[in-house]
Amino acid sequence: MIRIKDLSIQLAGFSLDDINLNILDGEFFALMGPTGAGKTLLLEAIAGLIKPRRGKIEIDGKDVTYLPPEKRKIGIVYQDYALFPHLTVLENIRYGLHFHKIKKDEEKKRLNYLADQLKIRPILERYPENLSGGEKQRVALARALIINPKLLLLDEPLSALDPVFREEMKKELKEVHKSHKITFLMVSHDFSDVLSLAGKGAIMNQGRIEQIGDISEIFQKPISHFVADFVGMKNLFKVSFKETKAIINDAIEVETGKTLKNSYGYLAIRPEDIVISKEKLTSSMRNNFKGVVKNILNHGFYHELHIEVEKIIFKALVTKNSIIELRLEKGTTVYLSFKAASIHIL
Amino acid sequence: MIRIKDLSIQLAGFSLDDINLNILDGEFFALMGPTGAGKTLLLEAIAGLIKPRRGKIEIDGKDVTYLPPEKRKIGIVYQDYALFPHLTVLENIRYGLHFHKIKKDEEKKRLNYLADQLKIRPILERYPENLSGGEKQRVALARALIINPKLLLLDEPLSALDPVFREEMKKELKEVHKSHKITFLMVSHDFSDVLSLAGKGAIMNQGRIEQIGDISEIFQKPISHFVADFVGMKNLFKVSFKETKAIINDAIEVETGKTLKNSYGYLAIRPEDIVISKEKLTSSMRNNFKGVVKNILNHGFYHELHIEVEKIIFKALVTKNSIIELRLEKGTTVYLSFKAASIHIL
Amino acid sequence: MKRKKEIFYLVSLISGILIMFFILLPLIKMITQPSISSLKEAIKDKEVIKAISLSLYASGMAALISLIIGTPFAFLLARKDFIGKRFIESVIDLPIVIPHPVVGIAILSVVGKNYWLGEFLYKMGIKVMGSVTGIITVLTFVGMPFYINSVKDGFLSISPRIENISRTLGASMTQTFFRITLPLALKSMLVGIIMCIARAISEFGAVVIVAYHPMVAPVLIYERFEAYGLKYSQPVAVLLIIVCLILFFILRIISLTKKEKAL
Amino acid sequence: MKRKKEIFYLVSLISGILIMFFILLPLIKMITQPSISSLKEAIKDKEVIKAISLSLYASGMAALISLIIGTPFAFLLARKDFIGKRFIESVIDLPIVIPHPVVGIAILSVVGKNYWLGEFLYKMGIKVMGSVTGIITVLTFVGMPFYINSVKDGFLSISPRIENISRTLGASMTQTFFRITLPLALKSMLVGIIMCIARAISEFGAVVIVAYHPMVAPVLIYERFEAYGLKYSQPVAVLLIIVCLILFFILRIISLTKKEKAL
Repeated sequence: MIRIKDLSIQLAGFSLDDINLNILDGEFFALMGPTGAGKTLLLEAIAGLIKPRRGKIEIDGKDVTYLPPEKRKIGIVYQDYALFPHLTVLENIRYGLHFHKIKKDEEKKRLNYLADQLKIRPILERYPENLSGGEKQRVALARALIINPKLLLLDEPLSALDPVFREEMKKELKEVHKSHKITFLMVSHDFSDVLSLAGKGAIMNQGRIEQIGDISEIFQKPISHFVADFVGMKNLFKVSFKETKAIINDAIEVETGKTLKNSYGYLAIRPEDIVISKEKLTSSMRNNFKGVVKNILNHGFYHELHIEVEKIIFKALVTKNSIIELRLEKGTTVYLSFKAASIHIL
Repeated sequence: MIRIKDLSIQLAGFSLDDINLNILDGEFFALMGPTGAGKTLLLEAIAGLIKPRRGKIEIDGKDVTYLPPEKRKIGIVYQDYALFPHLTVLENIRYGLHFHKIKKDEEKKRLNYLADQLKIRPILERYPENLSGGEKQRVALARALIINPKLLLLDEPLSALDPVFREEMKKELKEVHKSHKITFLMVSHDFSDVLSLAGKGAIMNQGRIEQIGDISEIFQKPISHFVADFVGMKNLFKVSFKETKAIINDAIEVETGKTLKNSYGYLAIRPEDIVISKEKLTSSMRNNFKGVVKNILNHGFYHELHIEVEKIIFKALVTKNSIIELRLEKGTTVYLSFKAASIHIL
Repeated sequence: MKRKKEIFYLVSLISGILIMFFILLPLIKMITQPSISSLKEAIKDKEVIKAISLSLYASGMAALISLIIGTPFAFLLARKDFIGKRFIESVIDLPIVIPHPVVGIAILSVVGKNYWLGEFLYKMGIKVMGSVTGIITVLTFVGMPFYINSVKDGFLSISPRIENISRTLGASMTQTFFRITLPLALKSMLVGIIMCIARAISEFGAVVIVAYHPMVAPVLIYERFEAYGLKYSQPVAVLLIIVCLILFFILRIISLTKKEKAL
Repeated sequence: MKRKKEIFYLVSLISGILIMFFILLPLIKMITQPSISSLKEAIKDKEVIKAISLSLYASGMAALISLIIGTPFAFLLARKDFIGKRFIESVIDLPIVIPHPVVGIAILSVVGKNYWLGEFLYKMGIKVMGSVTGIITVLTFVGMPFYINSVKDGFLSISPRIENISRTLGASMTQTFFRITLPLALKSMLVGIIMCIARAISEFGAVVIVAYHPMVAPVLIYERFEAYGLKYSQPVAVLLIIVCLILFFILRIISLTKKEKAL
């Protein structure tokens, strides 16, 4: 288990403040946040490459805060791969073996296993400059994995790849994580990568962790305005509360299903949680509003509807088929419904 | 109308070969392809910044092949924005006006319109180095639009933006295209951008155009193996033909609905065109196969199913809800169905 | 492990201190050795003032010549690819590696009366050997490569895309050069001018061959050293070094602010 | 519009041709002026061979000293940020801008017997003035900045991420330096050595003050010019220039292949 306690780092013009993070063994943990949030810096601090000003890093209960990087057994794969340009692929992968007492047999076994798993056997004799992006990625992974690290740090591992290879690499990462049983900590700012790879995660902003938890929880229950905005919670309204109801703009009463203590706050609903129908639905959904379609944005696989209810715009995602079946166009009157459980109070 | 005829360019280590392209007035045209396909080079040739070795470029019937760029009235917005760093935002935008005889009134009108439409009024006095990515993008757009170009070239306009701003900018681009009635030619390698913005497009590979047509046609009816692979046509099988049937691996007979002349070829089906059910469907779909779920990949908003039918893996996309409703897991027996019309023969 | 790291740093630290002493000690010693009164005397010495003025004038002229004919050439080298470009870039660097007295001898080789150029100059009434013209020629020869290289790098650091944009907005190539490229290259031009002057002002070996008289400052220092010894040459050397240090600090300030902007 | 473009190119082309002639004409003329027999004579002249050999030996020693104490310092400058770093980088560049005779005078200022260092050296039996030791000291002073700057740039061009990776794979800082950093910086070190030698071999003004004898090649050329005139100095100049050109071409080849790899 990786335990980070009150970690603070001070660099020229940048700082990390009081980072607290626990990552369980074998977990695939995602670190998200906008550019400049300090994600890469945190990775480098965990690897021991940057000295913290304060705080503690523990691996399996052992304090490693002042251990040099070569003693930590933490692998790192950078976005730009950082292969050793003067060494062949084979030499790159074998590099870490020099510094660890491993039996020749075991060395061979690991090498063969990785060469096959990551499909790099045909390129072992090549130099990094002659490799494609995907091949470099694989070599960087193999190089980090050969010393059996306790933790593998991945710095935006997919962002430099063409979309075609991206899907493939994503699958491969998932397989590697499964088969090697290593804890993964991945930095990413692509939601679809995170959604399909990671179980738990954290959102960083300006050197601080804003939210931490299950990925689905972060996406469905953002605890701050920033997180809601960052994960694409497109329906975000300032509301006043009255018993179990949240009132938007003194006009729309939303049933939240729970009694609220504050008198003011924010209410958020994910656009995909809003159901659209032509007739008023008789269902378990407690919130039903009548509105008019103001705009339809084509996002390819899905469409974004802007629906005006009492001068408030709700955004909903629907499939192309729904657009056709419900014959939706600008000006159509529709009903929008959502469960009390889909509502997030911030 | 932009008409490009047999355009060839020879540069050190790179070439464009016999490019033919017609773009109608007011169209939003997308140029896709992997890195290094020659997309940016083609843009620069159209703008007159690179001299072609052979071929012709016509704008509204006028041959502009040997016209210098300053005489073409073609705007360009680069991926890195290329703002003039020594000029303020206002001076950047006004720059093009010096070289066109435009009345003072008209100048003011255009400037005001663009400042409002692109929301740059508050930053007019700032220098480019103090702008965010999204602001730079807007300024670069305004600078290009102020001279009312006949054609606006966009070189991966969204790729350098954070995902949060990306959606917003996409919307803005769409609006600008609509309101200015200018022909847009956009280079991109992001499918979702292309799908939501462009009407027509072309796929480039290694200096050549592979396919050209309606975006939906390119995605649904790729004419080559490369295009099918590039646009993510995940079900691609080598088949032999027999009357109206295509036979995969001597085992699966697929009804294509039309008589085929060749004896061998490729068959492709988009994963979202495959319908999954627990019981055999009695519907208009002519192809029904029984298979076993081998793998379920979580892509966030949707899941990718790998279904084995007679040792052949079909890939299908389904929503999270379907997974839950149909209680799908590894080993579940399911039926997969698809229309003859969803089949693409390459 | 910790010890290893310390040894590694220790080695680089010790070598750093050694190098700092090696460079600074002689300079500080030389500057502090002459008495204030001897420095005052040197400032009042008309021969000294004349020599330093001539050094500044001739170096300034060399920089001006470099500016005028070097700038367009540097732009050509930065923007166009052509056969033999590498050879031409090598030729520009040649004056940097040629031993200084050889530079003087090479220049004298073409201005002698037994060569067409020398004869032409003679008929025009232009004297090179032992004249200010000769000094400027020599200083331009040794200083110009620094100007051209600095300005070329400046042009190279300007993205051609910025010039492309200017073209598509309606500016011709010349208009683009004067409105976009030149303003953006201004700092590298300033750096180039100062580097050119600094190199020219310190030249001795080539000047002493082409023109012992009129005396530039380095020649005067040499003459005083040969004729009267170390003590009498030091005050003049200190004055000249102050001029050089002023140039050097201006250069540092300009190039540092430039780097910071690039960050 | 087309005409404007041509004028723009014409100006840069003409200035380019002018500059090429200005640099090449004197050098070509000087090389071709001496007869083959006078060159043969120069090669047989023991004094000439001795001077060129001394030049090469002293420059080589200067490069060796720079390599040994300059490399760790350059690494420190490339990898660590500390207060006063800019000042230290400025100090390293100082020898480049100091007028050459002033360098000689500054070095003599600290090795005189009236200064502790000079006295210490005298007691150790080390003579600086008029000795090979003095020559090497001078050439190291003028050559080392070129070595340090080149190697520092070489280290800077190596991504610290590559070193980070090496550390996480189990290599200590010292192991990382010798297995990763040094092999990757090898070319910039070679370039630095050659630049240092090239700068050292061409020095005249500083050497002539510290050690007229034993004569390095540039001093010999100067002496022959002063004593016998242009014609007698040319053959020695040609021989020295050939040595310099060889160094120069090696430098070009190394740095060009380096650039190509970076592409």
